[in-house]
Amino acid sequence: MIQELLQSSPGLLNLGIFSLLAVLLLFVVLGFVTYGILSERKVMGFMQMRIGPNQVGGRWALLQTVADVLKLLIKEDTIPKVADRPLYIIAPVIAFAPAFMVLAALPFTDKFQFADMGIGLLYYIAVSGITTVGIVTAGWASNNKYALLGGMRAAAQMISYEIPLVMSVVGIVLLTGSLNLNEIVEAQKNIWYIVLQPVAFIVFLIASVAELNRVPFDLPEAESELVAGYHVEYSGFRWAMFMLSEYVYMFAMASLTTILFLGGWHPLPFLGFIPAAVWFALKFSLVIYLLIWIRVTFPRLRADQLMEFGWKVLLPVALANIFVTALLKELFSMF
Amino acid sequence: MLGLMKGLGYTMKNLTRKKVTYDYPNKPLPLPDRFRGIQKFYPEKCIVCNQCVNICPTDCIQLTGKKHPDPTKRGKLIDTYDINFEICILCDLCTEVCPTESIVMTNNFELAEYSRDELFKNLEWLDENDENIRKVNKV
Amino acid sequence: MAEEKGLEQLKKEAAEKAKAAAAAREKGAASAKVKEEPAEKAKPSPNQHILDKYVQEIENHLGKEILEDSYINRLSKDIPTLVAKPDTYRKVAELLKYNEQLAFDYLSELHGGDFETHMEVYVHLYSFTNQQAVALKVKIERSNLEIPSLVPLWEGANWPECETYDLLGIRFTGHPDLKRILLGEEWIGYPLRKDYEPYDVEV
Amino acid sequence: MIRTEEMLLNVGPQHPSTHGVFRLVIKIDGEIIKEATPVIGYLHRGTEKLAEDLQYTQIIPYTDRMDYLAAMTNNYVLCHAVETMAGIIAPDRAEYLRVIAMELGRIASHLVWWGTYLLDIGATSPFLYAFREREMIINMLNELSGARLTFNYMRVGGVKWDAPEGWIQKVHDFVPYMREQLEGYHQLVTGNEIFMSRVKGIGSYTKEDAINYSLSGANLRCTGVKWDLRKNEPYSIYDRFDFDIPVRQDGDAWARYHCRLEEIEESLKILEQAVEQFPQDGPILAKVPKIIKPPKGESFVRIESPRGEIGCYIASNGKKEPYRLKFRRPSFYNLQILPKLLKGENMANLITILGAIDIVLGEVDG
Repeated sequence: MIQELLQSSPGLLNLGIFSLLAVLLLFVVLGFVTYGILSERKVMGFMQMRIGPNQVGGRWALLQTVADVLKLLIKEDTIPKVADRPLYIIAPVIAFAPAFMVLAALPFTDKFQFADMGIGLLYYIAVSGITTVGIVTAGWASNNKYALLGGMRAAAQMISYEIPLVMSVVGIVLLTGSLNLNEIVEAQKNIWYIVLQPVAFIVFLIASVAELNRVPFDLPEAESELVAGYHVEYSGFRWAMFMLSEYVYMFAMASLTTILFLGGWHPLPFLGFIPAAVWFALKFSLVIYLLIWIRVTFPRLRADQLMEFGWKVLLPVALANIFVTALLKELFSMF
Repeated sequence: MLGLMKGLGYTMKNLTRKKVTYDYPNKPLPLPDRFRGIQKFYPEKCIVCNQCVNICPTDCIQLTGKKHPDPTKRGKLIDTYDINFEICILCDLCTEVCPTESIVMTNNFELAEYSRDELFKNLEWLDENDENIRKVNKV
Repeated sequence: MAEEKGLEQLKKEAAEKAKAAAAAREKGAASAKVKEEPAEKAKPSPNQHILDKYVQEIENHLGKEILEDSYINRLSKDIPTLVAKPDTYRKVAELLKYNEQLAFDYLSELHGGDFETHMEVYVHLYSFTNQQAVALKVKIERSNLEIPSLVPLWEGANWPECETYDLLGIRFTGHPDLKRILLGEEWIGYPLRKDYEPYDVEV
Repeated sequence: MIRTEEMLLNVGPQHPSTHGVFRLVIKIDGEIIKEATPVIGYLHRGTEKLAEDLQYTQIIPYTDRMDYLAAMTNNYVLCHAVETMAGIIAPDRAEYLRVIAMELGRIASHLVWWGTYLLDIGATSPFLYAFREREMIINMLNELSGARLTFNYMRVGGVKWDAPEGWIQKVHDFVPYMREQLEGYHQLVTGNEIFMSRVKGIGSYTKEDAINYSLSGANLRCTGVKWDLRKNEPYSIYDRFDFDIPVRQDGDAWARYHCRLEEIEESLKILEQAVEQFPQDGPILAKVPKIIKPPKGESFVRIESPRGEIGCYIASNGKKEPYRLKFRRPSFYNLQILPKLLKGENMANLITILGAIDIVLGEVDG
């Protein structure tokens, strides 16, 4: 359906349909994010011998995040007097918009996808990089020393980790011969890339955690050092935008991991009767759970260690992985 | 890497362990008998000896006595008795020195009020505070 | 009004009675103690030889008349106590730290006290090498509240000296950064002095 | 050439990792600290001044509020000072109760340190695990004294309450449970490579520095000085127990971490023995006059609190109030070395170093 729309001549009707779909997706994603946050809090709580939220919306607090977001939306919006006003206002938007833009490229099932791009993977990585700009802008525009430090850390960290992230997926691209996410999933019909590319998976996982600014790489907002880092001055819905973008990215990154390494919507052998969407959701949940689990367990790295790890460990490993993959591919294709 | 894995194992193990949080405002906290909460005052037992006023480290108790209305009886009766819970630290010394146990501790500890003035508790209030009274007051 | 006065009177009386009773009890306790004390005083303190050693060492190096007094403080676990004069205090301290026989390398405590006629600085030192302790005291005239700082000898004296300056107004000359550490520079007066008048009486 | 500017940054008085109202003015170049100036006094309540108008019994609740994580030791140091002066000897049963209470407090205090330190470093879970165990201790002490933190339990010459029924058994059962949990702590944190890389070699100082700066407690023992007042200047009944003094040689945050965790184990040993030796019955309060008047003179005693040497100096003129009362507060002394340690470190290490000193602001400010 989307393909047809994309190829049809532009018109007001198309615009309307696009907008409608976009809004629909927005709500679907927001719904996911809402429960993603809730599940994170619940799982964290359980692991920490607590019950977690249990007040709003029954025993499982099903409406907790909704209430939280509503509260944030109606909170007073404060802007520091000496902040750079225009930048301060636009920063959350810069951080937030790409988070949604990347979702367009992700194939959730073979049918449920918005844009089947030939360069889907590249698109994802390129667009997600824009968020860094938003975060640095926020840090700078707040005119707060902690925010500035956080912003600077974010810039350094996210740029450094983008490279191993890209490098780790090059192996997959080599094996598939395409940057198209659909084709990557199709290529995993028989065997998932996590089996063929275990090293790449580990590098990708680490780099993606760093990209998401989550523990143990949550330096830009390290609350015990920088109070809240780049968004220390933000409140209300502006802050909510940062928070949501963070969680939308978590959603997107988990989806991407599923697509790249866990075979997307493909079922396990003999379990094909379960619908593709369910498979995707299961794998996706597993990745989310892994991210939460890591967050519960680990302490935070230090900035210089983070850099060292990124450049001296992850990048060489990723490069070696590309080399070995290329070599093996050539060797196998020879016979 | 091994250390990280061990840590992951530990948190995973705790996922299913029994939770330890209190369901506080819904269920009252389990408190031992000795717990030092807001005092309960028995005006009829008080002999106006002033010892609690003297021992109070923060000077938060104020009392006045009056002559016994029955002229044949000696001693005094309590007239007013105020504790200022803005500064009371619930240290238990007043109940410790009281010779007649006319002031004792209870297990009530919720003192939140909308105004500071309401933290000034008088004789009537302290007399009515008669729930969860401590059973054993002296060793 | 009259009634109130009556009450006041009663209260006073009751208080006085209680006081008298307490005093009587005290007397009993005190007399009991007096009986015990002479017996205890008879035997010398086990730490006497340590004190003698300290005094000897100090006299050997710095000469006599350096110390105002030296005694065993029986109330304080028999600690040998040296009382220096303000002008010899620093010298004694230096000797206590650097002399090998004494070698007090650890400053455990430093504080001052206002004794109305004079002020006092009390220093508790410990030697990890010799496993022994000493209390060094110095009495300072109220008119000239200045003694040398011990920070060059023990870094650990830094904040305690600031605190003493802050609360008592004793100035330590040669202190690298003497400041009002707890109350802040704008505070008026020195609260731990006995003649201190609180600026804001009813807070 | 890029010109960089130095920036003054106020860490605190409201900052999640200063553990109270503590302010640190740091001059930073990028994330490197050029100079650090601690500013304290935000929690100064003038305990020593207040005490001059109070009887000794009345001062005990005030000591609860200094080191509020281990109030039992504070209670004890005051009682011990008065007892030393007045020549009062507490009955055996009271001393056992005191030791049990103090050691429980020491474990609780180290647990809080462990949890909050990991929180500083960025791990959230250890905090909650530590508080799970601490809650049990707090509940036990609550049963014993009637308060969760401000115990006001000890009296000159003994203790206020006898152990409630079954309480000793509870302590007895707690020891193996706590040992088991400690295993888990090591599993979760001690072997963690990220944690190791954060604390190993951070904030290290030499033995000479530690002594020169009057550090005490784990801060001193981490440099190899085997010094614990419970062993070296035995007070109370500590000479009846068999326990070790955990010592490390490196003098860094990692060494302090180990010293503290091992101290928990040693405290458990003491608890185990104390519970075993606990006298069947006997008085819990020596015969003391209702109003205590120590003889004229002065006294300084020091004991081992979880944070180091806590001392109490009393100058008495024979009246019922002390003429001058002074507490040697270990955190106050321990904190002095901070500016020296911070020079040249980066922001993230600031938190690691400050946390490893283990300060309680109520104690620093007095």
